[in-house]
Amino acid sequence: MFGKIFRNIAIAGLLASSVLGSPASAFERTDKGNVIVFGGRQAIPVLDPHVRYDWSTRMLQQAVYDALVKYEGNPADIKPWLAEKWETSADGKTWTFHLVKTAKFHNGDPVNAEAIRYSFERGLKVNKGVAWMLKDFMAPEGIKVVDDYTVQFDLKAPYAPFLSFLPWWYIVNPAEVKAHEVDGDYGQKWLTDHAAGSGPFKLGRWEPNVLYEVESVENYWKGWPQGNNRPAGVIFKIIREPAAQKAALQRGEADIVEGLTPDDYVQIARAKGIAIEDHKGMTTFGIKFNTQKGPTADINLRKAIAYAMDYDALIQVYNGAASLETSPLPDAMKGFVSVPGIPRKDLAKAKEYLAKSGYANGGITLPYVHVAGLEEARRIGLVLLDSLKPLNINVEIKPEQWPNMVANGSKVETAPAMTSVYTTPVSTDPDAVAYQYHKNSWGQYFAMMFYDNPQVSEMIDKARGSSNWDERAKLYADIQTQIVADQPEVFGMLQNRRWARRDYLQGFQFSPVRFTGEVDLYPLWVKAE
Amino acid sequence: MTEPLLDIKDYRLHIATFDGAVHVLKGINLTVNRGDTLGIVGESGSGKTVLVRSVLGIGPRNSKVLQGSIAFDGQDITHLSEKDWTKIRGIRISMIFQDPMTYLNPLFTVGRQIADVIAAHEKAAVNGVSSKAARRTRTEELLDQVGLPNPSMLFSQYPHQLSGGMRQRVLIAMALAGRPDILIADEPTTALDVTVQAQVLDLINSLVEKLNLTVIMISHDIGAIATIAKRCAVMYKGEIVEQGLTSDILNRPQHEYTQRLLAAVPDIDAAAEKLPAEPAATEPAKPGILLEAIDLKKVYRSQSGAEFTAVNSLSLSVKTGEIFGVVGESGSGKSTLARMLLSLIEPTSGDVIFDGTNITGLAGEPLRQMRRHMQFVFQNPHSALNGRHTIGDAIGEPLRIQTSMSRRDIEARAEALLDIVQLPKSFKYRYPHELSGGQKQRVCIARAIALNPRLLILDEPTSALDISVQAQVLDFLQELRSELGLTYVFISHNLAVIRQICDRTIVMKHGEIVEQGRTENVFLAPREAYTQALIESGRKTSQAATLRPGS
Amino acid sequence: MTATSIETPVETSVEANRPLTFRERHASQIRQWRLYAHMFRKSFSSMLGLTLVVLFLLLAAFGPLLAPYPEAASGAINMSAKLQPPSAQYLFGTDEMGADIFSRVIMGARTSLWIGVIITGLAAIIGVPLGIIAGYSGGWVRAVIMRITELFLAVPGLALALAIVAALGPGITNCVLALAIVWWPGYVRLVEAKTLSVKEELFVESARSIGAKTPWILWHHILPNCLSPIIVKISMDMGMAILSAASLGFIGLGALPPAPEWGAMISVARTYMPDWWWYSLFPGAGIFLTVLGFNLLGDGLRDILDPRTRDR
Amino acid sequence: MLTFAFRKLLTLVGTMIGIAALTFLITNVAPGDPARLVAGPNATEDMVATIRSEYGLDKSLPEQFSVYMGDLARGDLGTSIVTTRPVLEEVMRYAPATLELVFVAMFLGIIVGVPLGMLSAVYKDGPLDHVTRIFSISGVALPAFWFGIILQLMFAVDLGWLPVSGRLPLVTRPPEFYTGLLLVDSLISGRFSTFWTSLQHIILPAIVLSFPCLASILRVNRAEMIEVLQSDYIVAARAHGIASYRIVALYALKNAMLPTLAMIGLRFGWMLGSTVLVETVFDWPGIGLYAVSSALSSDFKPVVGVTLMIGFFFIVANTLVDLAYAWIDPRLRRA
Repeated sequence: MFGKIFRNIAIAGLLASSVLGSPASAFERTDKGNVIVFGGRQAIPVLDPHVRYDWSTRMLQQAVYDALVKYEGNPADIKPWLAEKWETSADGKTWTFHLVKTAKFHNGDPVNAEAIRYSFERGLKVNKGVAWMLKDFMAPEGIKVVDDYTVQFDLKAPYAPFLSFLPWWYIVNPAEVKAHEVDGDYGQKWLTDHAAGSGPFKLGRWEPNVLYEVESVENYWKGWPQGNNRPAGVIFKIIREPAAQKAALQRGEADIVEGLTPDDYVQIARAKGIAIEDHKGMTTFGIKFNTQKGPTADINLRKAIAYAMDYDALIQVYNGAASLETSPLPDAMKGFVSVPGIPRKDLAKAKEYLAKSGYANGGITLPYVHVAGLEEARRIGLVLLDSLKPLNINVEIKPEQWPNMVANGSKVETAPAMTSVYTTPVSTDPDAVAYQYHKNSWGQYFAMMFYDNPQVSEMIDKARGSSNWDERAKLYADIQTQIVADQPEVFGMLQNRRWARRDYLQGFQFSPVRFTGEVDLYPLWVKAE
Repeated sequence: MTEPLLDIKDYRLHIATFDGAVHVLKGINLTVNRGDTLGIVGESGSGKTVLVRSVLGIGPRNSKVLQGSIAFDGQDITHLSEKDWTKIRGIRISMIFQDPMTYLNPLFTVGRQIADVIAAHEKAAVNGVSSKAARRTRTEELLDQVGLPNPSMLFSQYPHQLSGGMRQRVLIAMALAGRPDILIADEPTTALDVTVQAQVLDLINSLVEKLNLTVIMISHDIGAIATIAKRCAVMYKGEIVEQGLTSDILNRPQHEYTQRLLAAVPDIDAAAEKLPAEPAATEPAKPGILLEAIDLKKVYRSQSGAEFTAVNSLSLSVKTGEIFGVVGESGSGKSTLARMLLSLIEPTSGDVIFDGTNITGLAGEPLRQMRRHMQFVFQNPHSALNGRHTIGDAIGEPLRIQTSMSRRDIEARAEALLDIVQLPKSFKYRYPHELSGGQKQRVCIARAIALNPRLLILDEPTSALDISVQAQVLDFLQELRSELGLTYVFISHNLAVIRQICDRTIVMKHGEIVEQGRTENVFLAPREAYTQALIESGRKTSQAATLRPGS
Repeated sequence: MTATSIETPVETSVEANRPLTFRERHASQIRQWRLYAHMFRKSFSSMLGLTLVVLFLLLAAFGPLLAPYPEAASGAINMSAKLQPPSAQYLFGTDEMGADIFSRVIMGARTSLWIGVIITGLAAIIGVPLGIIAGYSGGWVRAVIMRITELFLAVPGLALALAIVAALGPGITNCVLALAIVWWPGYVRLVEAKTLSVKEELFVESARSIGAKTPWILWHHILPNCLSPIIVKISMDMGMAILSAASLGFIGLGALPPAPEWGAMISVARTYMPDWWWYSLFPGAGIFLTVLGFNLLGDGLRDILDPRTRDR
Repeated sequence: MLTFAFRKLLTLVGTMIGIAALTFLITNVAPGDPARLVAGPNATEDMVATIRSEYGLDKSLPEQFSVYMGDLARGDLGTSIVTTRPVLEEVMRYAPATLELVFVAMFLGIIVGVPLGMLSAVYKDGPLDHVTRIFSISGVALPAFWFGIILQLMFAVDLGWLPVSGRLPLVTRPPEFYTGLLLVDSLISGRFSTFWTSLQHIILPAIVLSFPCLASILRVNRAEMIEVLQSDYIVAARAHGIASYRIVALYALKNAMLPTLAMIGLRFGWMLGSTVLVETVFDWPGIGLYAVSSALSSDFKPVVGVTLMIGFFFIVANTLVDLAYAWIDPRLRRA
């Protein structure tokens, strides 16, 4: 019995090893066609579109679900998707959406107005993940089904950014969800690792912390841009070590990876058969001061630090794949203006401000907190440390676990003097960034500076309330200048978004509004050579 | 006259150690003929074990043969390859070892171990290994041959399940497995109780007759040798100082070492000519009771709940200034008793009264005070001294603990004590492992008398020592007593010793007193059967017996 | 040991009267040490270990003097010279911030030494007394101590340390504390076992028979006889402690930048393999050789001090 | 025998409770705020509050603890706040991977460690002795993560012999679930090529993991052997003419095996707890990774759960060792 087993093993072994011995196989081929492998570091604990979102989660949500509208292109603009057209009332409080009639859920049910209503209601009721975007302006009752293919939203108050949030409100199939509801949890348990969507892909294997597979839907209602080249599916594989990611890419075990170190990108670009996607992103980096407590409450000190900072080094940290901020807003955002006189390295000025500050000759130590494991943040810390030596200010670089950092940052008392924060606006509307400087944002990680300028807050409220773009643009210009003047943070740089991919991977479309690392899987395909 | 079976010619061997080469064997000449029974007498360090082991080619590591040769049955086996040895070891020459516990592998059944030996021999003899069953029957034969009851059951038992005597018999069986030409017995009785010793010696004797074996037996115990060996050789410091017929040597020893040795052997049948038990000056007419034990009882409880009574309602009283003997075989509860007398272990019930005060209840300070007056000398001087302390510290320790003397005074006192126990002052810088057994025991005694106690309890103080040393220590103990007016409780399994120095004696068995009275009476007119048996077997091994013509 | 079987002749009491010279008085210790040295020298791996450890200690002592760019250890950066391969100017090349790796590695020795010493030191200080008490006193005291010890042994060390550091926040100090907390049970186990056997020795009973108090016995008799296994374990743990600290550094809970700590350096440098091999190679070699050294040394010490105790 | 089993069971339960309490407290000292983490960026206070109440994080620590212990008694390890699933279910999912890894590593450690230990004992202080010892210690001295990456680069990238990471090739679906150990399952379901590929996947991480235990097994075995070989009964065996190879391989080894076993028992638990690094480097979806990632997102229930599981295996392993002791050593049988 066993003898037989072992003989078979040996034989199988010989076969297998001959396969493995051969040079690294390219993209994975299955009987259904090519499968694209995406190597990423971040797992996807919960897929439910109304409960969580981060880059990896949203990438798959975008793949299996559709929303009324979708961000596409660079600069990102909002394309009709489930909704073919929409109009808004003069007072900007009522929005009406007309749906496409062809849209179908994976199980064949039509995507109708009720589905839309239910999804939005669910999002608001569950009160997690995306809820914050609309909850203050819209009650569940405010969503009305006009007819099968028309839905209407009544806002409590005019809310200019409204539309810019809708791409992240994915539509779930009410029938399926209700079927799996457990004691009124809106099917949360079930949707954690199942999907009830209408998107271009449907869920395949789901092995938490290992891989998450989506299979392309043959007759996707919106069709496929790459036609018959559409891949059989995409596997999102968890590869934690950058070294392993690089290795996987080189061996063709992965077709596209994210999160390599800046130097890796430079290095691997030279490798044959590998291309680098390098795009200007919307993710801003700032060293947020605690403007309410401690030395950094002193604006002169803040200015001093801002002028002492070695901004060129910031770019060098990214091997040039970044551009300095010229305003709190990213360039790609509507209403962006480049603020003149935004601080650049100028020791003389720095010393001037320091002299005016309460710490005329330095001699203080300030903590600089960054998320543990974020390489660039750590290096920027080193740059800061080096830059502040001339001011005789010492920097204590503290990597913190994300939850601890967030927890400390939620209160003025515990917030560190300096925290490095990357923020990616969830929409292209300037409000998305501007509101971070509104007093209501206190307690959020991106508001760790506890910036308090009543007049700015007031302008922000005014701007988000108005539906007249020119008026808003004016306001946002002022807001930007004022913020820069108050120096609640050291305005850093916009890092480029980078991916390394095999050159046979086609159809990559970049859109700055997506998170770092997030890719729109829909248009991808493999060019078989 | 055929050539000798074993012929050792001018055999010189040394062991390389860190402090340079040590010459262990200095020109040994020895011949053994078929049918001989040769005994080799010698004390520890005389090199007798090294000698016989090199006959088996299992001499100590990094030892080197300087010159000379060992010829076995005409073949020179001085430098033999491991391979050739397998044809000889255990088959033609085999060995009985000293301590039956450590020389049996605890993890294998008795039968397995013997059977393996048989198998090994068959392999060596290259006529194929016989079947398991065949080996088993052979094994059981052997076990039966050495007089072990119920061999078939024994076969599947483990060493720890057997008594010392049985184990020794197993070892003998193992040695006989190969039907050897020469059987070497290395101290086969040392680790055994008196009564058992006698039996084992009988067994060997009977085997010698039955299988007309050629036997080389080495021992420090002349008595044992005398019972077995027709011829005997005396070894001293790596040399054979004298050899010839056993009886001749015992009766007319030539070499002065041999004479010393024989003189040192305590004679169980000789009445002790000791110095007056109580020097009249110091002692009152009717000596008072110094130590008294009333109805002492000690029960040990194993975690499995089984109870074992080590000492059972035992009473005794020791007069001031006398030597009070306690005799008994191992497991008779001697040591337990001794420790209870010093309240080193709490008795389960009963009282110990020292000089009028009951010390059983005592603890903490009063007990410590009491300890000043009663001290303990342990059986094994090698482990009774902390290897990490110098002799000086060891002797000074009681003073440091019990008195408030200054360092310098303690130093001085320590030197004085070294004087008393007849050791050079410079020893206070030495470490125990550098001293010989006798010296160590003296140190222990010095330590014990440091506080001028009134009572010394000596637990087998000489059993770990060589005979000649034992004699010295015994004499010394008696002098000491008269000098310091001490009282001894003397515990021993060696009846001869007891008889030599004790005024009164109790005989213990299974934690109870079998017999007691003045030593002379106990020995001359033993009432109890057990005592008689004890004395008889003692007599057997005691050389005196063998000296009598006709026996 | 061969030595113990040898008996030195008894000199006659004649000369014993004159005062002895130091050499004579301490003849036995001197001999003992010479014996140790002799046995140690015989063993190749022991000597290798000793050499490595001595080298490491020298680096720790004189690092700052040897480092060509001491400021590199305090976070001086030079982006223009980043990731330079080894050269005459930068012996071990430079890291991603242009700091001289050679200097950082050298300065790192001190950090590592500090880590090793504190962890093992704390562990021993907590563990040894507990172990002796547990072993000697027996009864419920022992029960309690050993239960707790076993509890800690049953909890996976690294995971526990990790949880602790995650709670205390990163940084060498915390990470050292955490490791010490998970490290002491080993010593209790070791010492308790040893004590159990030592307390059965006759000389302990003998000490009691002359009225010694328990503290005295523990201090003068038990502890000295437990020492050698402790020494051996300490020398082994030095290496292991350094290694574990490095592992925490790998997870991102180790030394804070810019402190030059080998583990932290590797955990950054690992992403630079293989193209910038020198970055991780040299700190890696640093750890490797140090740990190797301490282990071999420990093995050697074990062989000469107490061949009997096992590695627990 | 029964009392033995009972005592073991008692210690097991006691230790379990102890571990739970210990880990629970330690993990809860962390200032971290998991609720805020999972609520995501921009989440408003009331959103965070919803999650807090959902996971009972709004209660006081003692309350939480009592609740937890209550659930524990009912065999419920609580729910992970990050993955929103029952911890027990997840531990069950990740445990097999780790166990498989540990088993293979342990196997390597033993089959290499014991013979090497024997050899270097027999040839004590010979060149072979030094080589083996330095080799084994070197394996320990290399930081596991670094060593792992180097192996990856060598065998996966340069030579291309073995896969970089994971348990199986992406497109291969795991064999049907019997034990969760792929090596076993693939055999049971007769998928030998799967067996082979999963073997190729496990080999590198196993090697990295095995070294520490290999070293200590070797060390103990060597020390023991040296001691046993000097013991009287071995001398006796020689004197009775038993061949030396037999003496070493049979008699001495069996005696030397006892402490080695104890070491193996210890190491087993230790390895379960220290797979984290290896799992990270090789993306091995095991409990170590699960525990660490949870700890780092201050999601404590998984941490406690995993520690409990490891503690459990630790005790079980040591109990087995005790039994093995009694099996080998007749002196321990009665009781």
